[in-house]
Amino acid sequence: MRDIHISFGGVKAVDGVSIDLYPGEVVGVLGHNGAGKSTLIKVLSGAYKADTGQIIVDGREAKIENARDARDNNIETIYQNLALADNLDAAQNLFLGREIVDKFGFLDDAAMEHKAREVLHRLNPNFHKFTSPVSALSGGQRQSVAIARALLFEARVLIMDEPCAALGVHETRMVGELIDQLKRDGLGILLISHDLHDVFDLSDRLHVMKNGKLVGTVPTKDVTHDDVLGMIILGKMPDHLLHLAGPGATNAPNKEALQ
Amino acid sequence: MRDIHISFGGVKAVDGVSIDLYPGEVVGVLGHNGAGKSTLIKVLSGAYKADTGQIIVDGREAKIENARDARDNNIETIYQNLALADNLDAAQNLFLGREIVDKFGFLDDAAMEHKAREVLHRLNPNFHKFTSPVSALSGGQRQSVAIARALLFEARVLIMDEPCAALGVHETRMVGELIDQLKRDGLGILLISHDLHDVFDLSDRLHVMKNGKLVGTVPTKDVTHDDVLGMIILGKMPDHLLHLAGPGATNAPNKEALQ
Amino acid sequence: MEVDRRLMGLAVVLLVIWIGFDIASGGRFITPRNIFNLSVQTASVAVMACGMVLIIVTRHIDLSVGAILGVLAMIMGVVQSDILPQFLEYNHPMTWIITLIVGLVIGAAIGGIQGLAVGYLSVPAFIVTLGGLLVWRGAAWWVTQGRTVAPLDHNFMLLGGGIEGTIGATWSWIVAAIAIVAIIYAAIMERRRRLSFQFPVKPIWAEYTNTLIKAGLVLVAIITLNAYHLPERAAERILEDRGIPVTPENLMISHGIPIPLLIVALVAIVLTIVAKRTRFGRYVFAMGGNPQAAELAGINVKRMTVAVFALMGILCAISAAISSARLQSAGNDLGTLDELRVIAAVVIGGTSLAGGVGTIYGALIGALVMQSLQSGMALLGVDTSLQSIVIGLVLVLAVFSDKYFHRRYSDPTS
Amino acid sequence: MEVDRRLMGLAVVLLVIWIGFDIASGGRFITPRNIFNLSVQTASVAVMACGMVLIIVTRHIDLSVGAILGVLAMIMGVVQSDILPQFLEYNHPMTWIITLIVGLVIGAAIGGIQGLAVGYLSVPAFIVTLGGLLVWRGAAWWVTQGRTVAPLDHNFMLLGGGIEGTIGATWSWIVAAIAIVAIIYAAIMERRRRLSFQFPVKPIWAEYTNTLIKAGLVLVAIITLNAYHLPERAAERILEDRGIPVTPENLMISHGIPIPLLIVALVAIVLTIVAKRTRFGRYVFAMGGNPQAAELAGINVKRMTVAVFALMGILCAISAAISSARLQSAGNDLGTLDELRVIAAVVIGGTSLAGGVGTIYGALIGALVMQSLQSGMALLGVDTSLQSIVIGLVLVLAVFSDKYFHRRYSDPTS
Amino acid sequence: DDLIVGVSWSNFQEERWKTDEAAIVKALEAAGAQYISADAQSSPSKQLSDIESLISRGADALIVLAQDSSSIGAAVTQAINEGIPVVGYDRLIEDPNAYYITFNNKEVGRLQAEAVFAQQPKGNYVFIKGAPTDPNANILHEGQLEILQAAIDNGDIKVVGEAYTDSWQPAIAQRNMEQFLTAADNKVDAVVASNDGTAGGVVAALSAQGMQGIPVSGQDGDHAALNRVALGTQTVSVWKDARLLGQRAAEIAVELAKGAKLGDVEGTQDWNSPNGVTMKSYFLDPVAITQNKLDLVIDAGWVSKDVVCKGVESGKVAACN
Ligand SMILES: Nc1ncnc2c1ncn2[C@@H]1O[C@H](COP(=O)(O)OP(=O)(O)OP(=O)(O)O)[C@@H](O)[C@H]1O
Ligand SMILES: Nc1ncnc2c1ncn2[C@@H]1O[C@H](COP(=O)(O)OP(=O)(O)OP(=O)(O)O)[C@@H](O)[C@H]1O
Ligand SMILES: O[C@@H]1[C@@H](O)[C@H](O)OC[C@H]1O
Ligand SMILES: [Mg+2]
Ligand SMILES: [Mg+2]
Repeated sequence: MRDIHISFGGVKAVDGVSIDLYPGEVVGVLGHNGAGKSTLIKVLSGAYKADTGQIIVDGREAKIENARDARDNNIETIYQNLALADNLDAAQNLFLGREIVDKFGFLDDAAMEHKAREVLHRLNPNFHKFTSPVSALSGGQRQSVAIARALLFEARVLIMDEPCAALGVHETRMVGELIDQLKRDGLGILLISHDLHDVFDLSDRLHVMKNGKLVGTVPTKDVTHDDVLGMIILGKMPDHLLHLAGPGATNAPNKEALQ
Repeated sequence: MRDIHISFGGVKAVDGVSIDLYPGEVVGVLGHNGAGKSTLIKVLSGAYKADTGQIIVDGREAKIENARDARDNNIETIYQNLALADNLDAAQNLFLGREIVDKFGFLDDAAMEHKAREVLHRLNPNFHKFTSPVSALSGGQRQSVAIARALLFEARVLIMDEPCAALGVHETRMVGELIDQLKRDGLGILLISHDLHDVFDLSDRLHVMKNGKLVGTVPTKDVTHDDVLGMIILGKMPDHLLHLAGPGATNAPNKEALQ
Repeated sequence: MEVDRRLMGLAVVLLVIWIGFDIASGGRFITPRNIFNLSVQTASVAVMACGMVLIIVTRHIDLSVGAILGVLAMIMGVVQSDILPQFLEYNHPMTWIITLIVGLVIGAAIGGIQGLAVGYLSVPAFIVTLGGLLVWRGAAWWVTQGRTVAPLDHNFMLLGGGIEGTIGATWSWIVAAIAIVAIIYAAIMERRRRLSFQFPVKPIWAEYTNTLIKAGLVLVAIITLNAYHLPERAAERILEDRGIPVTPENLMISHGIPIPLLIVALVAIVLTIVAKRTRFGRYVFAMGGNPQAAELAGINVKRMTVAVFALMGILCAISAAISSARLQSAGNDLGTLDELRVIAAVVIGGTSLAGGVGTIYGALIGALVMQSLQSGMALLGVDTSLQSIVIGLVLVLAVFSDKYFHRRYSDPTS
Repeated sequence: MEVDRRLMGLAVVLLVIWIGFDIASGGRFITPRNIFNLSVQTASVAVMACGMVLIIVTRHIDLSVGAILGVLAMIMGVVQSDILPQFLEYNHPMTWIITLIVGLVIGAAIGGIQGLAVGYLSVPAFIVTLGGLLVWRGAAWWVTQGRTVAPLDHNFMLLGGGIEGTIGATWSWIVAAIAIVAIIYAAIMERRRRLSFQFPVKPIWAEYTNTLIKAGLVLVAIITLNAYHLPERAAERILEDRGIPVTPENLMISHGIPIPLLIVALVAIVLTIVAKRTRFGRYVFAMGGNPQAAELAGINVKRMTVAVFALMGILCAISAAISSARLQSAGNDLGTLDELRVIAAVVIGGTSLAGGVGTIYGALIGALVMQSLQSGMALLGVDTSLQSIVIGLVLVLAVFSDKYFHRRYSDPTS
Repeated sequence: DDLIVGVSWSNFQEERWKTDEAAIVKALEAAGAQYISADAQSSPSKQLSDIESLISRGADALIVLAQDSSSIGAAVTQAINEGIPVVGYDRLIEDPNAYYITFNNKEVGRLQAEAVFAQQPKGNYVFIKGAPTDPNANILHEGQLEILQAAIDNGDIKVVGEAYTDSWQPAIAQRNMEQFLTAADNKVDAVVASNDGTAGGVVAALSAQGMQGIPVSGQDGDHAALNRVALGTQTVSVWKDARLLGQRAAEIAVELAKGAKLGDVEGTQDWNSPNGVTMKSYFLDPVAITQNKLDLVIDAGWVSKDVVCKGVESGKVAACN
């Protein structure tokens, strides 16, 4: 993504951010609340249209104007607020938009339920409510469904916006394992999270944002928790890391406040 | 709370749980996703009515049938899904149901905005969007508003259902400090969280639930992360802790699965 | 299962109403004749109700169906009475077909235009169809400057289910046989499928009872309709026309299934399959549950919206044919207030105005409940204004009791 | 500020309509006489629209307002024409007061009952008020078995703004003066308050312009209404009654503010204050934004719902008085289709059917837009059915352009 | 300056009003006056606004077809205040300042009943009356009873159903008729319907029971109704040549607009309304059109022969040969 700008009625939510993601890599996106993380990835997933900026997939500029375009580019997203159809059950949500049909073109619900049980079991062995509408699930159960949904299809890019926020300790661990495996399968993963432990465990590189701008990009192995905390809070690269900085980075404190 | 039962169309979401909370104490509630934590506290906050069981406040049985009753008992809640009126701005949400009025009984919006700025600043210094509807806020910003709302009023019992799930690192830290301070002010706080670090830092005692039942109650200082993890996942007290167990505890693995 | 129980409740309500009216009217309500009439009177609203289920499930509403019915009836009236007779002879067998096709196409177009405004311009359906109500009602007047079109084509009028607009005894039996075979076949297939994945299935006796009840209902219905004979004068005339001697036995000509009822059945079956077994139907429900989620799942919500409204327009055309054929003329105020009847039927049938939940067969029963009340009270000679009071109250009560007996454990915090 | 801009757009639309019609009608539209008529014709719908804003903001809808208006008009008609004359002499000064009180009380009761069903029985407002539409329209017929009640009490008829139903030139000036003082006072107080908390304020010139525009509008309105004189014959009759010599000067009697317009202004001001400056209003908006959150914040959502619907009922009573007084009779079909007009006015005025957003003054302008279109086309002699087509289209267009020009940056994932 | 005559129509639901309108327009043209009009779409409130706008548009005289006779007063007062004369058209407006021109409605009722009675002097009768808000409905019914009351009293005729038809709507008439048929087990021998629209609804209900052919009355000479008369499914349509009524009303309006007093109009008679108001009135005479008199309407150019005879077997009806 190159030089993405997007503003809401005067407020610059994302202001000239560029990030890269390569196959088989997990990139963490960090930043304070309201930094613009979700807004940024919504541009990539087709939920928002950027005011300016480009998205380049495999060296070619991709036009992503809606969720269908993103999907055509094999980009799959887990949204912070999950985006489930509350009246449908877990299996129906999992396959929404990509239902299994029989030879006459009719839905094959049994096959879908079967597959859903398989996938969800890998994520959350405690999960049994396959036939209740997802509105009857707990916060974490809903999140499991959203994650399973994204895993089910072979995407090349997976965007995860705080996927573990509502998950229990054990469930979080299982998701961590999954991410590792997907990475080995060659997916590129964009992971937004506030949990430094998780992010350090899982990601290869880190992007830090503040007030809509990119503070800097650093390889995870070269930095400490405190370095990153400094970047999030102060909005500048620590001096001893300046040599790692990507092109958009600066160590001048970010002055423009939002609004 | 004594022996609370509540089931949804046959599913026992909370099944005979009793917990205590004393002034000046922070009690953590832990458990896997769908364990029944949110359902349990919603009984206390008046959002659900328990099928059976009692709530005792100051030694007297309290009848809590709706949010107003809870408030009359000085119980204040931060819900997992925040429960904000999306079309109102931060200040209006903060004071909802307890507006400041002038001597003629008219709303004093200026005074409310003034107070709101004060409170939110303590929680999240980056927050400036006082006059946009909260629907235009980021996930974490909304959570800050929900927390501020609960803090604003002098409750004696504060229930927090995953208050930091969407918060940034720095913001989470500030909430931690606030909880400490409130505890010193003599509030009783019920804290649901999946973040063991936070819970261990903040709480005095821990309740662990599994599949709607209470696994056990332990003083935080006497247990390790691994002890608690074991309780969450296996649903039984570690043998060496059995002497700490409350009356509802058992180390027999919890057999009934939900559904 | 949930839905079945709810449906049972509704069926019980219907039964109570029928028995009540039967007693009050001294046995005049549950007679082959009245059941026949009831089915014909319900048909037009029932057809539209099937489409309205989908509209409401997608969280929309269509207040314009009555007006669309009106304008389509006028157009079809003019086509068959004023335009086609210039090319085809009077009562030519192609007349009704061409007329119907014109109606269906224009109906789809009208619905589609409204769908475009809802889907692509994001104007709330309430507003679009409120505007539509005014526009199409006005347009209905324009077609003939308010003149009522009559008489209609003879074949076309059969769609209204008059004396000749039925399929007779023999064909009725054939239809019944096909329906029963289909019911049994579907039950077997469904069970096999679930077993093949080792999912839990209902006990076998439950399957038997279930299937038996459904097949039994079909049988009872056909027997009833076949038990209703043509009025003597009409039978005489038909026998004379056909040159058959007029004897008491020959005079006993069964009505059988009225054509409008057949149409309703077809529409309901097709739409039930669409709703439950096709992607289209699944997307309709997903849009109702969470339109944003549906869009993010790659569903083209806008195009779906157009399709759903166009479908509604097509159904309005069918209803327009039924009701103008029944009235044997097309007046520009045909369908007035039908939007309210249709919506009421759908909601009584358990469809939630909040979207995401609803069934076609529920709507059918809802329509039948409404019409039974109306016909029953008319039979008892209840004053029209009192009738409307009773219907208003029953509407509220029906929805209330449905809510009350089937409340979900809804989370007050979300 | 946001709302102000939106409102400006609407005001511009209104202006364009007025000027357009004025040109097309050869200067017959923007005349004191037509403005006067317009204000009287709009009054009944405008009063109900003020209440409907609150209903829709709470995510409900009221389809029964027209029918409630009908039944209340009939009841008030019977009270003043059939019942009270048994006790009071004809045209007794208490007659209209008692009549009005009866209407208001019954209106509140009817609205309250519907609110109970919505709030406490959780039946969707759409259904409750659809039922209500049938019930109250039926009830309206029952009051006199369909007979139209006439003539009405003389004082009561003044509420309709006929020849004598105005406050005359002098009082009109007094009202204008009060209004202008209030406008200036409010502006000063608001500014002081914000400054005292060191919040940002508008530049002083903006405050001046703003206040000047508002005061100017009041002035222009009063001047226009005072420029409309009674028809000669009526003036003659009045002069003769009062024993004043009939000279050309004396014959120039100004209408001034018609009483219905005064009522609308009062209702709108009171409700604006309620909506913006009281807890009640704040809770109404909170319920619209998120009813569950409102309930959890300790707001008694059920009771609020009853109150909002009862208020709507009271406003229906006021509208019923205005429209029956204007028609000088009470017929059982009074108010037919008013629900649509009222809802259309409210939505054109920028209130969102999704709840949580809306303004009273927007609804007033919306009502004026609708009525201007109707009166304007009538003035041009446009065919009625074409009129309804145009109004339908404008309704959709108005909402569309409002959406289009003021789209919020809404999050497609939530 | 041209005279302007404004006409306020209650609606155009009955086919006849279009004919009335054409006649008025033609007569006004002949008199060099301009025609403006408004359609109240069955709403009394709209009719009031309509009349206000007709006045605004500069009408010098008004012709008013009232939707609701009790609600029309406000509008008429406004016009009279402005010095604009009002002609109550076809339906009574009980205001002595207004002129009243109509067909003799009692006579219409009598003709309807006579035709039905002639075919079916005994048996079960149903009365489908007009709109309750239209004074004509009751006047017609009075006329009908004048003919039938004796037979009702001596038991030859039994009334098995009687209902008003809101707004004269055919669909409502059909529903009422269906209900009477079911309640009487089809034992109905004759129907006195008050106009052709309602008769259409009645015939539809009858033919659903194969009972078309029993005597049914109507009025207005609607084309579809005349066709029914030819087909034998309707017995009589009382024909009120709307062209005459329209023409006369237009002439009177122009005369009044030029300043004539109500009483000056030629042919005016004083008539006492049901509520005892003395009205300046003008009455025209209706003609009963039965199958053997269809040539009257055809010859008068009211309707063409192929419209009347659509679907009629050749040789059965004289007028169609
Ligand atoms: N729909 C919207 N309308 C207006 N402003 C918005 C909207 N969505 C987000 N914003 C603003 O844009 C900025 C960035 O929001 P975003 O949701 O991207 O933050 P984030 O980094 O994801 O925060 P969090 O960690 O809290 O999820 C915030 O200031 C927010 O208030
Ligand atoms: N409204 C409801 N209807 C039916 N079942 C429900 C409802 N709400 C919760 N449940 C079920 O009750 C159980 C407990 O849910 P609860 O929300 O209390 O879990 P939790 O411990 O808060 O989980 P999490 O950590 O995911 O928030 C779950 O199995 C859930 O599916
Ligand atoms: O001619 C009839 C007229 O007299 C009556 O008033 O309204 C209905 C018409 O059919
Ligand atoms: Mg975010
Ligand atoms: Mg929870």
